[in-house]
Amino acid sequence: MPVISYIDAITEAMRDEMERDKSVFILGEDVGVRGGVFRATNGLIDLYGEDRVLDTPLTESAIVGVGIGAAAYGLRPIAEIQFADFIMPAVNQIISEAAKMRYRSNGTFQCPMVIRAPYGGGIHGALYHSQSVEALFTGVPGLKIVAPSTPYDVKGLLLSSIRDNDPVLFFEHKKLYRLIKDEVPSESYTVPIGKADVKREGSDVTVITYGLMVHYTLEAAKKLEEEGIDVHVLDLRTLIPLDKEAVLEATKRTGKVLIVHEDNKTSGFGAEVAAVIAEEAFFDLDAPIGRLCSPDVPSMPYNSKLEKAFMLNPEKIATAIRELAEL
Amino acid sequence: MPVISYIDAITEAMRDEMERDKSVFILGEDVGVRGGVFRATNGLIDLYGEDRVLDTPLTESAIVGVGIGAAAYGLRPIAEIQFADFIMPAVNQIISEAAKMRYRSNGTFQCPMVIRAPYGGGIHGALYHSQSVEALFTGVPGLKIVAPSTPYDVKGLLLSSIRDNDPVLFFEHKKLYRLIKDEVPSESYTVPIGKADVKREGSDVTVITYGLMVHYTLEAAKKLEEEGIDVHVLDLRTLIPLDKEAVLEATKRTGKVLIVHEDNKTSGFGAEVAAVIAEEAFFDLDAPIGRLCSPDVPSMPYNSKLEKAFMLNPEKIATAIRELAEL
Amino acid sequence: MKHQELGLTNEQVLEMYRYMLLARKVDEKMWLLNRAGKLPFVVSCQGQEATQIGIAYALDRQKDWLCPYYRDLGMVLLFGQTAKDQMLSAFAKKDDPNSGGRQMPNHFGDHRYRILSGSSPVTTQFLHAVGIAYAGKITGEDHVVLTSCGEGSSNQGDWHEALNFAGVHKLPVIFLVENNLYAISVPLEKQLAGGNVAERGQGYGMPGIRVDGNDVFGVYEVMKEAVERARSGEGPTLIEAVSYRLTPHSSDDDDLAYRTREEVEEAKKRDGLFVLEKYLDDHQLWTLDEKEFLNKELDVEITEAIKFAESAAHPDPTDLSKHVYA
Amino acid sequence: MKHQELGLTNEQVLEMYRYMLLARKVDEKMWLLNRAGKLPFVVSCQGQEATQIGIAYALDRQKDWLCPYYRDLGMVLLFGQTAKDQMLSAFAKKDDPNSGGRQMPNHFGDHRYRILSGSSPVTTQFLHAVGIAYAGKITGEDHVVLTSCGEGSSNQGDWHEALNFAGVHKLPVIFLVENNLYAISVPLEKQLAGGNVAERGQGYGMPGIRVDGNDVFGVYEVMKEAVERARSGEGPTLIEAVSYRLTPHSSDDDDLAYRTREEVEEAKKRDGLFVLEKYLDDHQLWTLDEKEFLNKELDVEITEAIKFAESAAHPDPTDLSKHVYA
Ligand SMILES: Cc1ncc(C[n+]2csc(CCOP(=O)(O)OP(=O)(O)O)c2C)c(N)n1
Ligand SMILES: Cc1ncc(C[n+]2csc(CCOP(=O)(O)OP(=O)(O)O)c2C)c(N)n1
Ligand SMILES: [Mg+2]
Ligand SMILES: [Mg+2]
Repeated sequence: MPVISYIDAITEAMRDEMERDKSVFILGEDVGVRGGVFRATNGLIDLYGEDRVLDTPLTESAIVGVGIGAAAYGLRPIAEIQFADFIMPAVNQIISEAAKMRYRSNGTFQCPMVIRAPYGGGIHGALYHSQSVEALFTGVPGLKIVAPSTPYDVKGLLLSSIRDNDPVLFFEHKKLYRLIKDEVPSESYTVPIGKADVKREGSDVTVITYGLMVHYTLEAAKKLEEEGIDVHVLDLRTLIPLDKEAVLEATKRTGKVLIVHEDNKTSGFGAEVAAVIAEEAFFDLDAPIGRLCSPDVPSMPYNSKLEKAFMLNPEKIATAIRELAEL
Repeated sequence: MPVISYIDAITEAMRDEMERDKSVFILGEDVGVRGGVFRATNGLIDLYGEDRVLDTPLTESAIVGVGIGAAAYGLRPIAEIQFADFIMPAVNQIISEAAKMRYRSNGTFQCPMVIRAPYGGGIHGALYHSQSVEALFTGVPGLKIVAPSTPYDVKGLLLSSIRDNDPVLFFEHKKLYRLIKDEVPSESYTVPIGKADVKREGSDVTVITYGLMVHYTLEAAKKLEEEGIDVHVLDLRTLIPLDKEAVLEATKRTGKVLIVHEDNKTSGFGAEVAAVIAEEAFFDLDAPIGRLCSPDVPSMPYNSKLEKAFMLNPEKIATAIRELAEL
Repeated sequence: MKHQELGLTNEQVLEMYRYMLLARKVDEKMWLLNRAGKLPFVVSCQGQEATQIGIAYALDRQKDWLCPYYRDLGMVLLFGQTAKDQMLSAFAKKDDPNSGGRQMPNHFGDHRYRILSGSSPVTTQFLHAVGIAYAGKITGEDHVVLTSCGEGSSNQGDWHEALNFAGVHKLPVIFLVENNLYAISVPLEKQLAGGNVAERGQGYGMPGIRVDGNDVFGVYEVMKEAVERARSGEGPTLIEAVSYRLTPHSSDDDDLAYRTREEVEEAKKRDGLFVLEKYLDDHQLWTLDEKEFLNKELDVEITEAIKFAESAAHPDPTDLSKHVYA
Repeated sequence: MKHQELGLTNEQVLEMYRYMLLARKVDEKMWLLNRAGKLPFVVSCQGQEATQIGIAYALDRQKDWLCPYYRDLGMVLLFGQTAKDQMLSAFAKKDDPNSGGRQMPNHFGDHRYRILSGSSPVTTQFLHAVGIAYAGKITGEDHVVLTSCGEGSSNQGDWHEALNFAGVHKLPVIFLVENNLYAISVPLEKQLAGGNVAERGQGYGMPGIRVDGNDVFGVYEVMKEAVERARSGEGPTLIEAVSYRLTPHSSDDDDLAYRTREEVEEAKKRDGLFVLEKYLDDHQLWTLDEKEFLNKELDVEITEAIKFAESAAHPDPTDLSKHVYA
């Protein structure tokens, strides 16, 4: 099987689906001739033309709003937001419109559209090119939210998202774009939305996480193995709908849960995961539910020392797991 | 002491502070001659003139963005968003700008501004005039978020918010505007931001809530008293910064916690409260942490039967408390 | 006669009047029902019917799309919705075709007639209209899209982004601004820097046309041209139709807090419905009998619609959780 | 001579040139440092210095405000920031006056010189500028506010809302659009429906003026008039200054993916810095010695700034949690 990078998996999924389904088209800033500032749409304009790989004006609300109109009409737009931080001008279109189209029309209109957005830090992006914005949307019924961690999951989940009949926010961790390579089938396949994945089996402490932190946690787990601590790692992959069954099962596995995410702690998605466990698996718990997250500051600074202080890493994660294991 | 309504407390707080501090001004849609569509700014244009009680164009991003500029310059704007549902076009200005102004400028600029927004339902407002939007902002460091339940708290907290040097989102439950009257001192006084309030002492079950649900919970508690269930009611009043001490103390009181809010459940602010308890007061708990919230649907419908099905009420709350008490 | 110059037959003019009158009567009835405590909320088209019918009449009702706003009762009636549909919606009944009783009245949306479901936050639909037009570019269809909003709403960011996007890609969208001189209580001069909307067109490379919104023929004329331009690939047009809001903003509003009764009475003299009625009288395009018959016919239609809607089924409480996801 | 007609002394023209050259040299050095692996990121002013200095020179540097964008190095230098400040910022050091090393370079903000702190999402600052102007209306001060963005950014919703708001209230704001023909890779014709920005002014009741951004005197002239209008209560002005972005969009960009080297070389011939240098030569406003001396002086200043910044202290990791709240 070919070994490809996280970003190549994105390109491949879009290319496959555009080939298969003429109703799929891409719109966003610099997605055409430039192939995207991260190169996710590289080469697609040559294959599918500028109408289906559309360079829009610099207007996020329009990128999403035009997408919504086209989706309601019957097409399947993939909107690229250049950096997740710049999704903010489109929040009204996402929350008031895309999320509510089906509900408000009593099921007579729908909005089958994917909004791709590179998020996350550790790349010297400073305050406005590093944010984790996913939690902002997890409380909005009508949206699905996907945040995969591996090239395999990326391709399968992006294909599922494009084929899904609801609006899907597809968050890609930009530091993973070229960091991670994986075996990925060259044919089309889907990974179901709403299913978490056990990335490592273990018996002492359960870590529930997603995105870049999956890899940092696996690194931490490897280190802790030598110390005799056996870590169970659940990769949520999809935030909404949350795979509760998998979360409760993973909790039961060890009785000790640490939730890890790069987003800041207060009202990060870890809060919802913790609340679900505290409500539905309370009697399976042997220890307080831990949350290891970035500090509650308005995103990470440009200065590399401050960025390092902000970001989680395998050492910080190992420390938190160790503490929980010793409880 | 005069007995006044929730909305009169708002008007009074603004009038007092505009009198005392010339740097305070109001901007929003229909706040001038019309005195606001809910009449919160009633009469203020006559007292302070149209420059300080400014009818803006119909543009929420501008209302907030112009406010930010004026605040950074040194004034203290109070921005009115006509319905909380319409705060969405201003999200970029709130999250990218107001919340981050101090941090990004290393403390050399600040944004002392209040954004008032009527939220909540039960008033036939349908999908777009009923939403609880507070959770959207609770994960954004740099913002303070206030949601009072009584006229007394409203006046004291609004005065604190106007005098605060950080951006404050001030959420007013619109169904409370004329529903609730209270003794309110006619002179100025402050209620501190970040302090919860025990609205009822009890020993069996702790309910943590805010807004309209405080009153519904107190009604439920009265009913349950007859059944011998003694309910402890904590009114958060401020969501951010969360009064953790009060939350942990209230948890310890009874060992059984029910979190109640009108917002939908998934990633509502109750998730954060539950997560804090599950992490920091785990050993004080005698039962799973319950969350009683509105269903995960895109806001409440116009039809009164559906609205009723959506909204919590004293009966639903009593039932949930009873179940927890019996555990 | 003006209508003949425009290629309209007498029957067509009578059809235009019929729909204007139907919209007016449905709207008036809603207010009565509101004042009688039967409907919690009304928002009106009154004073804007001539604009709405002049606009919609120039579209192809078999393939064109509407992304209307909450006052566009006239348009959706002409496109196929009925008085019954409106009453089902006003009473929030299960069979309300717009939303199954979920949305406030006048939040139109009807797949049968290619009317995109709308929301309350103003002007979001301008971008949806552009998207529907763009979809036609991809699929090779030649539908035209009409979207509309009030003049106050034309200052929202989405409005600007929509006009520019459509301008860049020369899309078949017609942007209608129904200038009724007020945004709730705020008068024109506090809303619109330039004093008018039409002039903004040229900043987006499209014609911006100002027309008397009380003159149904004038509106029809500019719209017809705009539709032809759009359909033939020449791109979008901005139309500003100036009239007056004859009612308070909604049933929750008290308009005498910000304008005088005299001003409103004055405006009523220019009411487009009245103007067209006079035209029909003056040119003897109907008999007094026909006129009376039409009025009665519509009254009956509406009375029956109300009866039907009042006794129609409510949605089931369990419907609350339906249609959140596919 | 042009500058005399505008009331500028020889010394003033030399000062203008000095700041244009300083901006250019600082910028060029940043690229060298980036290519040497010392700076992670650079975004440039190159090609827009004439616009920036022509604009800022017409403001009152003792009381007026700037809400600039990321290319406005020339402006902030003229307003008081130094090469050292830029280098502290580029190296993200503790004493970076813009943000204490928190923001990317060119995210200006300096309370000392009334430069409002800016962010990355484009055009939000347009509304802040309106707010600062409005504040003057309330406090009775007569400062003028200059805000700027690129032509691609002029399509964002906030841009529209800002111009309209300022137009309605006749506020002393000058809206500058630095049209450098590209928004990253996207050329003008895919960004701007009307083909130009200036025409949008009249839709907001304000003059919209297009000027050659490479002509520092031309820019100064229109700006001076705009400032006078603003200061005397006649309201805002929109200025579109057309030049060219001589560098890639940023150090992360490869501009040859979407434009040719020839096109860039062609544009360099019209570079405003070069145009003013030639003017100074042609009119013998300096000697060759003076010219050389200036170049050396600035080089030394920059070299020292780099040395200083490189060895300056980093923020302390514990600073991470400071200034979230008051
Ligand atoms: C984004 C948003 N903000 C505020 C409102 C509340 N609101 C509803 S209608 C209206 C005034 C609209 O005025 P205009 O655009 O002139 O339309 P008109 O009602 O006069 O036809 C306002 C402020 C809203 N619906 N959406
Ligand atoms: C809201 C937002 N969306 C996207 C970006 C990413 N971005 C930064 S600069 C830029 C292009 C800006 O072009 P233009 O406005 O013409 O300014 P120029 O860089 O050419 O001076 C883009 C897309 C951003 N900073 N903010
Ligand atoms: Mg209006
Ligand atoms: Mg540009």
